Amino acid sequence: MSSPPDPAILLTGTILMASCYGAGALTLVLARWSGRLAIAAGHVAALAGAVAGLGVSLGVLLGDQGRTLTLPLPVLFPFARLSLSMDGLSAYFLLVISLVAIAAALYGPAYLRAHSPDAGRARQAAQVLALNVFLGCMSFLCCAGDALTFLLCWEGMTLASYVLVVSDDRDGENARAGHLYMVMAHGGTALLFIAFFALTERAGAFDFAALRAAAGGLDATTRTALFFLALGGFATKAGVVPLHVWLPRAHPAAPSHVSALMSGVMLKVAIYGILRFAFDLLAPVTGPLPPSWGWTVLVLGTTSAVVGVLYALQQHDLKRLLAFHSVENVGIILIGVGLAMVLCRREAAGVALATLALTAALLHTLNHAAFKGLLFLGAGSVLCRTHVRNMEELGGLARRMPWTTGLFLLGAVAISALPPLNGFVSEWLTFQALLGGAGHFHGPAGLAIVLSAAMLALTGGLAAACFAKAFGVTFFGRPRTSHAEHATEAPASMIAGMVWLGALCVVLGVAPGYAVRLLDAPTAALLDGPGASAVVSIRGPLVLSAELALTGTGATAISMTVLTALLIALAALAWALRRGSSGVARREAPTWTCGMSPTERFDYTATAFAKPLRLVFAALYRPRREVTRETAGTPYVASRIHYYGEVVDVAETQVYHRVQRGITLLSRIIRLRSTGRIHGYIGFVLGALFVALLLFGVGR
Amino acid sequence: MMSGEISVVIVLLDMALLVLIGPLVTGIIQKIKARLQCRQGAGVLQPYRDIRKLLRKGTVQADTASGFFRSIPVLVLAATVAAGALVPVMRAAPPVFPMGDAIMLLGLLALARFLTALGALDAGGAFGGMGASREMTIAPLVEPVLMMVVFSTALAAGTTELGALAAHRGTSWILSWRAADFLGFAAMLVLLPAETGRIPVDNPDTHLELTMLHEGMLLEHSGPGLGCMLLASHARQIVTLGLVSALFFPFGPTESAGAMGLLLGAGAFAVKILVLAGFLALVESSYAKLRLFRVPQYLGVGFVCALTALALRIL
Amino acid sequence: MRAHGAGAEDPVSTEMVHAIIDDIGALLLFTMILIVAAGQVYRAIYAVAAQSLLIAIAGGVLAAATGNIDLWVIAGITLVVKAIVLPSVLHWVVRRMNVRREVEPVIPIAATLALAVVIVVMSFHLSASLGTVRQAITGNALPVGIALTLTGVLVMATRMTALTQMVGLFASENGIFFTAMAVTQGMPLIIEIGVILDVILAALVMTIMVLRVRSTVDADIADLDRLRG
Amino acid sequence: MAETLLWVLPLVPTATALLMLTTRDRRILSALDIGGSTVLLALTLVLVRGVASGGPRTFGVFRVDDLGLVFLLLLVVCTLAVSIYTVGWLKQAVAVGNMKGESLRSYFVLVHAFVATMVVTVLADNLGVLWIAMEGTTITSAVLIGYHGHHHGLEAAWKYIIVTTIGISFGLFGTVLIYAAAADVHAGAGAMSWSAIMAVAPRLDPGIVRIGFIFVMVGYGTKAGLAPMHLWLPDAHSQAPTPVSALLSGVLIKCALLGIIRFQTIASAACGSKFPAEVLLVFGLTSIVVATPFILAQHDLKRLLGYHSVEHVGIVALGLGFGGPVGTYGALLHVMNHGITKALAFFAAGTAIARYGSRDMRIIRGLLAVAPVGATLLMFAALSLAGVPPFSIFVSELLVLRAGIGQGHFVAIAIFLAMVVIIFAGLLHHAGAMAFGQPAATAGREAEAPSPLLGMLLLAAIMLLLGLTIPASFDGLLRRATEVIVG
Repeated sequence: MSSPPDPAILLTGTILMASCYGAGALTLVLARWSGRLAIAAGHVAALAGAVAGLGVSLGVLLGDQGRTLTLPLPVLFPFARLSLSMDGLSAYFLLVISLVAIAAALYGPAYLRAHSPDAGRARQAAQVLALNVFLGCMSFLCCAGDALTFLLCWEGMTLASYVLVVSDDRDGENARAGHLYMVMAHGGTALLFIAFFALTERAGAFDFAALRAAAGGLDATTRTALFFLALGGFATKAGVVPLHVWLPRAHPAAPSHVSALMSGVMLKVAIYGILRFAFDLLAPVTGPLPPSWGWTVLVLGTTSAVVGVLYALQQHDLKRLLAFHSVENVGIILIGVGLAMVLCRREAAGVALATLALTAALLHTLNHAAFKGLLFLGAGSVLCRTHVRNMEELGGLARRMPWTTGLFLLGAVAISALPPLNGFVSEWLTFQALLGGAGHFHGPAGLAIVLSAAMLALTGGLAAACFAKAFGVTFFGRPRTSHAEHATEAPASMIAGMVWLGALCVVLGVAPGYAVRLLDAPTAALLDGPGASAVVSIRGPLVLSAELALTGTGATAISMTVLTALLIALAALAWALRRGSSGVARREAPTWTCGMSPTERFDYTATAFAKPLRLVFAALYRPRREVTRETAGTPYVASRIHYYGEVVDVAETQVYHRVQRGITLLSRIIRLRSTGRIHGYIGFVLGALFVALLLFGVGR
Repeated sequence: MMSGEISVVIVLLDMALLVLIGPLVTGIIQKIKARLQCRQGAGVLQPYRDIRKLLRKGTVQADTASGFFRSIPVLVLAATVAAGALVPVMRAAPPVFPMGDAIMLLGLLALARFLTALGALDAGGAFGGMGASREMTIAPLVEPVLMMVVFSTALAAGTTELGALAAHRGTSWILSWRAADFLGFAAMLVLLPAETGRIPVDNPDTHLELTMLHEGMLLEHSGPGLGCMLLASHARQIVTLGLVSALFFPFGPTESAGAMGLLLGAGAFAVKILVLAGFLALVESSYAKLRLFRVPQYLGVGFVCALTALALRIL
Repeated sequence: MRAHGAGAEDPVSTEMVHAIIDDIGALLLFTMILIVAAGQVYRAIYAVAAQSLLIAIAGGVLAAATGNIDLWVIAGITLVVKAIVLPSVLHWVVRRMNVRREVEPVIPIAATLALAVVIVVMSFHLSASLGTVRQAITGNALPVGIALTLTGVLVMATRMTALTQMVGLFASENGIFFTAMAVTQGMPLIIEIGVILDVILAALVMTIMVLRVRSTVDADIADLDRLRG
Repeated sequence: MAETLLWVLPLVPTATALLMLTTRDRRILSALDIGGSTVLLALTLVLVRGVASGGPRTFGVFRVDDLGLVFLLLLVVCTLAVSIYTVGWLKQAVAVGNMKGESLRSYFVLVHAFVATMVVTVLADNLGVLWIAMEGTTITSAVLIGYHGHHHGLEAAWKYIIVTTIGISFGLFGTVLIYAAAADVHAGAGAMSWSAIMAVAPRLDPGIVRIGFIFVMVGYGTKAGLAPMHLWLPDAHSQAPTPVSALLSGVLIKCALLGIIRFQTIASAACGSKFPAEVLLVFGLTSIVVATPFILAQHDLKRLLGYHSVEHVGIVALGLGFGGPVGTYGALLHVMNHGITKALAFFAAGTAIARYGSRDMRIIRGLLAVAPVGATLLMFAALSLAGVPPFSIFVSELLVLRAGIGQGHFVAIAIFLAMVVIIFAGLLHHAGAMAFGQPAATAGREAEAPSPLLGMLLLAAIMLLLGLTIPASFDGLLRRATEVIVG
């Protein structure tokens, strides 16, 4: 649509982005004089960087497709040539990152001031530094043109987010969360190292072009092995079940705008890695991808979606709940990705379907970034005004923080995949893709796909239930504690950050066609097909249509725009109706509680709200529940009853804790058994020599 | 690409029709129930009278409720009615301009339910919370099965747009039914009481905390607000019935034919709805309400039927 | 030094040298067994002295055989330092700090002997497995050297007191010396001297430390095992 | 010029030591200390330029090539950092009473004697001289380890001297065997000079060289702290005065490695590069695996660092074992990186320990609150030891990894990575626990002294620099050094 912008401009944009983030990182020196100044300057720089990134990515995406923008970096390591190269896919993820980064940068300073006014300078400096490094690394990771740049940015991203997690609040909890996060991330990275270096050593070079060429010569098993190594690495970062345990601990621990970045963006970087590996680096030269890849991803995705939302339902910590929803949404994205993998490069019908699936996944990536960012920011403003994360202690905030409430509601509707917001759009596309896939594969495969569609429906319903709980208990009813009682609306700059993302949710929901247009470049590049809009919005940007290419009674088409218009019109009508035909005045009265005078104790708690589902899914939750009753004399009169219940992550308790305990115990034993006597020392030396002589010395 | 295209006017006409006859269906069901219980029962127009009365009344709002409370009935009604716009009533063809499909329809109904639950929580108090909790427990279990039923037909038609679905099935449906269709229909029948909030899943006639789901959420609404909510629940009921008829026995012109064809379609629709209403009344007066935690097993029956339908369709 | 292969004017023929070296090697192994078996610290010390003496003799023989002047010097130094000075130092230390005269084994002496036998067998098997060595190192010097070195260390590993450990150390260094001398070309003189000086220095430091620990905490330094894990 | 430097270089620390005998004043001693180290560094840099232009130089038993220079650079840099650090450390130690004011002179003298012996080991061409110098380092450092005089120190020193002397005597035996093999084909005194042997290496008797190399590997490996001969190392490195620990862990074990490398080149020339590679691989992996549990379950900060030395020496051996240009380059780079990082780690640990008066990591808590800079540096060192970018060790580990995968040693790689991750978990746990949280009441609140910080910042700067880039000149040095080994 627009004239392709001059590469030079894009290069300058990239350099601008780099320098902005760099400058932002350097603003930590300002903390020498004033921490607040450093914070402000750092976030301004981050904002500038994000805007630059937005410009660059739009430039690439709207420019002529298929062009790859490359930029050699200064030679840092003699053994590798670092370079940036940006194609549609990189640009799209850069876009996602930048969009959320803008909100975070707007939101950050006021939040940090309000949430931790007593922060020392060192800490503020660390936060500014880490934030900019974090953003910079993520941005450049998506634009990396070679393995080393990718890995360096990857590690930088991890380290920076770790610093942000532990920096927020130095009680043991954050340190532990950060530790778990860092360790699992490290394990994942180790897998990535193998996957990458197996390629680089064949290629003899680091840049992706060479890796592609090297991968061409791989035999099937090696190729698949490498893919699964990479998948393991990225899945750890993306929080795919069962590698998710770090996520619900680390994300809530960070400052809220960083949580928004981690949940909304950092996970997507892992998705980017999967896509890059599966469709670009490791993809066979000809023929479809090995089926094992796609099916694995599809299954993982479905599992994550369901498990994530099920655990989210039982959380009472607002930010942890959101974190578990990230697990769910990554799962939904992976469903699309896996489907695209399964379908891609099959016969003609396959291409369209694969494009549909990939479009759904990528669109959901963007959508999730928007609404999850929004929700975390909302939770952040609640947190910084009440300093409470447990929703049982909140309530009644709707009257005290109307803006936050409204925006959070927007996010809640979006994440529950309800029309007319963006969450519904991408899930609709996923459904269509799944249906198409089911029709394409007859037999068990098709049935499996439909089942994952059903699971997706279940996920949507549970998400709605979960957010009815989270939103209702937090913002509605009576305030349950004085924290909530005395809450006030968040400062304007924070609201601004939320409004930005909220607007994004609405636009992406009402006119998704324009976002689909942005997907042309990446989808066309990855699937060498017609590109997204050729498949999904043939009939103009206002209509989404999905050609299931089966018996061909025609495509399913919906128009979010028309529907929204209809909704608004009907709402207007209904409003007129509601005003009533008579002018009888409205009066207020206490809520009906069977005649007793209502207190906040009457309001339904989150625990109570989630209880029916807890019982329905008890088999999976294995909920722990202890009820102790103190009776006054006679057992028939209970003076007070203590109830304690919790739902613990099965994967965490059953797997991780055991492994960890095992290793620790083993090493303790070994250490205690080890001798301190010099004779033992000498004996070992002698033994080593003896064995070595026998092993290597004896002539053969 | 579209087999037949219906102008937007007719779509809106459909919608209006649904909203208008929604209460009537409820009235009919009540009447049949009364008869089955050997009672005289209220007239079939009683629901209209109720709504008119409510619209005249003033409102009593809970003092704890926030500003959102007042807008909730409006939004719920709007969402439900909009869902109505997606159901082909006197047509069996997609509209000229695409609006939404079955998934969108379910989405809109879910939106309405979501907002209702929020409204219930807004006022605070135990009834609302309990109702919302139960409603939001049942809904996630119903939706996937409903979705599967839709899929089982959509897979045959290659589209989820209800008009196109209907067009694909054609008006000679009863002859072309396969095993999958029967099973799907069976699943649908199991789901109907749940989706329309009737026994054995819910009891529409009481707020008694032991039995109610949906009614508890309406407790704090009053006057015109309550009126909107009631209208919305009537609409929801008929929309669901409409969905069934569109999925399994569509009837009506596939071309944008003249008034004659449309009237024929409308008549057919009325008949179908009456049958289904009778079925609902029958079930409601011959079963007792299930315990909340028995409901999942009850829905399980539907799930199995739907799954088998899908399997038969695909394998 | 001489070039490879001694000239015709050698007083003793190569075969004879081989024979003698092998015999001395056997004797060395015998002394080694004595050291391992010694129940008294003094006996161990005397055995080391005897061992050093034998090595000095071996040096003399080889010197006579190859006419290598350096070897004479080395033999002399070995005689003085290792056969006389160091043993007497040890002797003095033992008397100085009146420790119990009995050797306190970590594992039973019989077991140590068994291990020693294993080591000897292993070293002969080893050197047999690489045939061509014989010309580079005279006779059985290599296996004997390996055996002595390892057995010396074995003694260090299986004896409680610091003194017996030092004895073992000297024994194992004797092994090295023996092999070094038997290298047909002979070692460069400076190196040998440096080596010996180092040995002396090490012995000195060790002795000092032993005495220091004696004086500070009344324990044998080799018994300390507070640092572990 | 360069030739003269060859014999001047060892003399510099010797002369410094002799000069020190003339005074007892702490300030003058420190001044001499820093002066001597600076001169050493300066001369080394001159030598580096000379060799870069004119290739390897030989002078009698001394010879300098790029391989030696890598280690020499590490040695002099660490020495300078140690001298700077010592100033403030000593002040504190004397104040507390860890060091007796009157015995300072002997301490300084010994340190420089120690440095002198290490210089000789690096520059020695004659394998005999190499051995003598190696034993010299043992003796001097043994005295330094026992310097505090309490019986823990003596115990450590005793274990150190006995075990390493045994090791070294094995080394001597190996040297003798190699010499015997060489003398067979080469005749003459040259048969002990490494360069001369390399000239004829392919013709050496493989059997005897093999035995010789194994003896050297175990012998010098003991000194280098390779498992299972490493047991003395945690004792010694934890008991020595902090600056000495830094020298031991940072430099000395690397000198032993240099010895091994010299023999490895001979062995791979004589019996094919596969054989020494195998041996190195096995010992390297063993070290990494053995170190892991002790790192996880450790409470003593300095012992922890000691075990990390075992692990990282193992990694160097692994790199050499993987071999090839990449692996060797990585190993050499790792030698440099680990030396710098480990010295830094010991410095930071030393200051923390002095602040809390305990080496128990369960007592050192909330360091960030009381000593932000020191805590940050400790964190940096820990992260670098754990192989996190942008710190130097990441780069070298990455190269070792590449080499391993390139050579197809996937099992070794799997073990290596698993251990690295586990160790990372343990280390991060320890470091995080020390840095964060509320400081104990026992923690000293005094401000951080400048001189230790200066010494640490110097090392931290190098660590960060080498993590972000490898300067062309240094890269050239490493490449030439790699050629010396790989050929």
